[in-house]
Amino acid sequence: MATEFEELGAVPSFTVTLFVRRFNPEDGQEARWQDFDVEVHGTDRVLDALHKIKWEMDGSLTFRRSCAHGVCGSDAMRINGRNRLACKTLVKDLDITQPIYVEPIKGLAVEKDLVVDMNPFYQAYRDIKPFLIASDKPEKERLQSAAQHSKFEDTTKCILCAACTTSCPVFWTDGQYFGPAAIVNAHRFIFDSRDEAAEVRIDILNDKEGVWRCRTTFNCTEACPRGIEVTKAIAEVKQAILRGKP
Amino acid sequence: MWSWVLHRITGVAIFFFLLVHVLDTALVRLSPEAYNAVISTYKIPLIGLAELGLVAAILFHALNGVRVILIDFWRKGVKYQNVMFWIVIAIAAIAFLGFAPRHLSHVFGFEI
Amino acid sequence: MSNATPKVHHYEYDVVIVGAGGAGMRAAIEAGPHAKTAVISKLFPTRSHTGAAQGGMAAALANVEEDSWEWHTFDTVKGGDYLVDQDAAEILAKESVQAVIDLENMGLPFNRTPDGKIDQRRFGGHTRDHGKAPVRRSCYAADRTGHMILQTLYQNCVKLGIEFYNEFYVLDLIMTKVDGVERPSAVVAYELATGELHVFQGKSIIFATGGFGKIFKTTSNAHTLTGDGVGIIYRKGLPLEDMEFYQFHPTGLAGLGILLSEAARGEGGILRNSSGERFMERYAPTIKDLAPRDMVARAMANEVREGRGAGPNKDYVLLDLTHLPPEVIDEKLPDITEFARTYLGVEPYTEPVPVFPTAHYAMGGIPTNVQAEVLRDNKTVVPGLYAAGECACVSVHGANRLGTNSLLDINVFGKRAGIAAVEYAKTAKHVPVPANAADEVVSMIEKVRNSKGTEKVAVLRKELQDTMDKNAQVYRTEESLNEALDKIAELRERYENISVQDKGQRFNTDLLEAIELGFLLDLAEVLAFTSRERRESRGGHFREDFETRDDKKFMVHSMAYLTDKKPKKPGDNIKLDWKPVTITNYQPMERKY
Amino acid sequence: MSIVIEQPRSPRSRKSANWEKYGWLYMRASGVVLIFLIFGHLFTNLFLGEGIKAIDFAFVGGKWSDPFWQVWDLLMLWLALIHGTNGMRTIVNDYTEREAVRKTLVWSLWSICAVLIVLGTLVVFTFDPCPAGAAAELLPSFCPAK
Ligand SMILES: Cc1cc2nc3c(=O)[nH]c(=O)nc-3n(C[C@H](O)[C@H](O)[C@H](O)COP(=O)(O)OP(=O)(O)OC[C@H]3O[C@@H](n4cnc5c(N)ncnc54)[C@H](O)[C@@H]3O)c2cc1C
Ligand code: HEM
Ligand code: SF4
Ligand code: F3S
Ligand code: FES
Repeated sequence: MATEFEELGAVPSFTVTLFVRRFNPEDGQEARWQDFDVEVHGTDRVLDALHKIKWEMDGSLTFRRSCAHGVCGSDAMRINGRNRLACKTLVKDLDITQPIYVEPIKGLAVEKDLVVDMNPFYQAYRDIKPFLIASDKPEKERLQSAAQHSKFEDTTKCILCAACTTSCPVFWTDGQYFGPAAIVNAHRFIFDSRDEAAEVRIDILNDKEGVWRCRTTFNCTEACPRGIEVTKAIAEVKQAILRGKP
Repeated sequence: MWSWVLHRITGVAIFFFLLVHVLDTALVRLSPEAYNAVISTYKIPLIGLAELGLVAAILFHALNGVRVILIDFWRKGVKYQNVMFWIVIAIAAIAFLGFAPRHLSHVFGFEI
Repeated sequence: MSNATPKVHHYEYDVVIVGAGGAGMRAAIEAGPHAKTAVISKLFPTRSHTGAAQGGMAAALANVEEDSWEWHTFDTVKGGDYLVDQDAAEILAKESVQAVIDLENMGLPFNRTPDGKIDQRRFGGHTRDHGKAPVRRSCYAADRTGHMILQTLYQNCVKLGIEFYNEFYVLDLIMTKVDGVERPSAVVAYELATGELHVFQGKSIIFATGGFGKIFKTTSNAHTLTGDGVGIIYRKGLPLEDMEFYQFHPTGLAGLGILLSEAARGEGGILRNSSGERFMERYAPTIKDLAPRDMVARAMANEVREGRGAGPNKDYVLLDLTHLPPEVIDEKLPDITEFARTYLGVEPYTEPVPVFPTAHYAMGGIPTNVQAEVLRDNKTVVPGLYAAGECACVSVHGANRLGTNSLLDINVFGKRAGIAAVEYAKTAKHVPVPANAADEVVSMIEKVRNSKGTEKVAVLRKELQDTMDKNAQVYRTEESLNEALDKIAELRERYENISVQDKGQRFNTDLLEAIELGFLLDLAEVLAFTSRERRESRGGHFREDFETRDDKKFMVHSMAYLTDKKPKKPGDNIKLDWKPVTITNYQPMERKY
Repeated sequence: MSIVIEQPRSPRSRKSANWEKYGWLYMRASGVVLIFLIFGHLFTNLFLGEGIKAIDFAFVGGKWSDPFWQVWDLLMLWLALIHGTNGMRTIVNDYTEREAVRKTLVWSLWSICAVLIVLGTLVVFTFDPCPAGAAAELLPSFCPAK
């Protein structure tokens, strides 16, 4: 038994090459790829590898991060061509015989290295009125059945990481589309039995840049680190618009 | 995403074909000679192969269109979208294989 | 470029809130509609670490079984090993019900009972009728209660049109002397995107900057929890209370610190050492793995210390769930399974999960009264200055916080801070801000930016975290704490000689990490110092050389002040005072479960 | 620069709002009908009999003397052209950056669509399978000139 337990967690270290997309608005150069050889531990995530670069090789490498375990939504980036959270992507789960490509999420202006301007994304979120609108003034909690709750529970998980919206080929085209994240958050309220403003949000998303631009490409669903069924939520919103109510 | 890329490409291809197709068909109004003259220039192997491509494109576009409609309107459509994609490919392939030899036999004038 | 003085902008607000976590945004919701309010946060609000909380929020709603706020008060006091200020605990417990109702009315999607009310579940230390049996008091939204609180509060801030300044790092508090009294007049913030400085003048200023777990290596806290707010207050010569009390959660993922909720052991998980032995049988023969957090954490650390740790470096123990049916694991512990799989590649169905205690929560911080007003000594308040949330010490958690009481704390005292700040702003005038208000920050930044030193931030930070994990974690002795203090003194000296590679103005996180390290060093030093001076064991603070609680000498809060004194010995620069504990109903008893 | 959260506001452009919904519905409705029309068309023209080889004036004339095929092809013409043009419009909206370019392209698309629909409709309705003066061997078998 002893040896069995001692072996656990004995994941070897190894060296990988990371190609990181660099851009610094202050040095007057174009964006470019820079490679780093990083020795990582078996359980290291891409975020750890980036920290190694920042802390040991090049302090100017810039990226956002906070919680380091997939709940704050800071570090969505394009890793080997797919949108993921760097803190949830184990290096060893990627193909480490090849270099790992890390670049900013697409469709938003790059500010520096892996940092993008998130403001258009947040604005689309705010545009769908992401808050409960209810006129009654209850003294206690409003009642809601488990069944009513389950209608929108999935979309309450969103951490606004933008992995979905910036993986959407429609969003890439001109950045005007509201994007899956905004629709997900509208869904969260449209289907909340306590909310009274579903029609308002439905009206907003019935826009030229609204749900109808979605081409059901499912990139968003594949990208969502919270496992939200994004495309399904969008389909439900489309149906709600057709019906004119949730 | 690839299903969408293909859908879009095939849609465009069919659209442009349709433009030409309406125009050439309109020649029947002009005179039988004109129509036949144009149509006969189509009866060369290259166009024959292109027609094959067109049929493949229509097959995929139409079947995938059905898939998209099911995703939109069928409760379980989202869940089975990936499976449905492969079903689309499979049906399109089978139908295409049923059509291709016959069409090629017409184009190249052999018997099957 | 690097020598140019940064641009300085000025703003005038009634209420300025520093921090957009749960506490900051709860305050903003009270302040925003009644006063011109700005919220300044170094993170976009929903990135704050409140979002990481899983378990729940305590409130004696009595939705599923009989409960009362008195019982909740008692549990809080006892859980805090009687160092809790009982008047504050009463308020916490009494206002908990309204706090939950507020959140529900704002839209928080709580899990529901069959009759549609907010559902509640059990959590460690919460009992019915003064310890008779566990009670279902924790209101929850699946395993993401904190996430839902943070999102709901932000949503309501959007609704109210609250003004946010996101990715602005507050680095200094300006105090101006008026009528012989030092009053807060403004905060100075560094804008990450541009490197420009912003002076926010406010009649009331609320600090809600969260914890500082990053002084430790293994922690459940975010990279950004570097205690800036607590550090700023401390550097102004204001006291910090009870800094020695830091909670270590037993089950963090080994090496990573990511939290695995207590539910794992609640559902029957067993802790084992390298030989597979169920070692808790030796430490707590009756309740074994379900002993209180601090006991379990100490037992785990001891196993490792005595060479019975598992793994290649023998530096962790194992949480064994393999005897549980996979359905139970799936249904009851989904988060744990996901974390173990994602981060350690361990399959909890068949393999035990490597775990080790992780630095989790600061019971101490900026001392406040129950109106969230900051204290300048044991009694006097600083007019216009408020603190709430993990950065504050009211003190409702005493020597050890009960699970689910912090999400409650941020809501109850965040709200109180907001209300008090508005009341104050209604009558008070703006305190004048000196023209050179930003100078301090300018020199702080330019010093780091222009330094040609040889020390690296990451190296120093790692050495700090290593020494804290080694010397000031679950086991402490006079010797280990002195070692920590010596090391910190050395690091402080080397900190004078650090340099950063990134000299730019835009998104210079390299620079800010250096500045954050300064706060970490300060806070680590106070923590080690007050831990050394508290020569007893109580709650989260365990001294091997003083293993028992000493109510005669230490039934008091520590109050640590930074002085200008040039230290001869490490720690000399800190002045220590003690503050009596407020006791209303519950006389100290031995803490037994 | 300060980042101030603006008050929630109405969406960016409110023009032509509900159009998109009907466009979306039309794509689906027409798609379903088109499946039958197009595959029926392809089947008779390319698969049955001599397939592509058989297509000539006589073949077309033969078909359009039957009102059934007239309606069939007419329907197909309308549905497919509008479907295709609307699809192209979506694509143009996606990929054009300049508003003027977009407007021009969309306008051209609908113009072409309209022209072709008018042309096609006229052809189908005014079509004479047995035009006077045409070489008899090119005409369908039922023509009096034969
Ligand atoms: C993994 C984990 C699980 C937990 N689970 C529970 C639980 O189940 N129940 C419970 O009751 N408690 C739990 N806690 C504790 C609780 O979540 C926290 O104590 C609480 O959320 C702290 O909230 P806060 O608002 O004080 O700080 P935070 O949410 O950390 O917010 C701090 C804010 O301050 C800002 N800030 C910091 N420094 C600066 C600066 N220099 N300038 C400008 N802004 C600044 C940040 O941007 C952030 O917005 C848990 C904690 C952790 C780590
Ligand atoms: C055979 C039956 C057909 C079906 C079932 C069908 C179905 C569909 C559907 C459902 C869509 C919408 C896709 C979306 O919203 O994501 C679509 C788009 C489109 N279709 Fe068709 N279609 C058919 C025939 C045609 C024909 C004949 C043409 C050409 C004239 C055509 C051209 C297009 C184009 C250009 C698009 C836009 C593609 C895009 O936006 O990506 N389709 N089709
Ligand atoms: S829906 Fe998923 S991917 Fe999109 S922002 Fe929310 S959490 Fe991120
Ligand atoms: S990726 Fe985009 S197209 Fe629709 S399904 Fe997702 S929003
Ligand atoms: S750092 Fe928080 S999600 Fe990755």
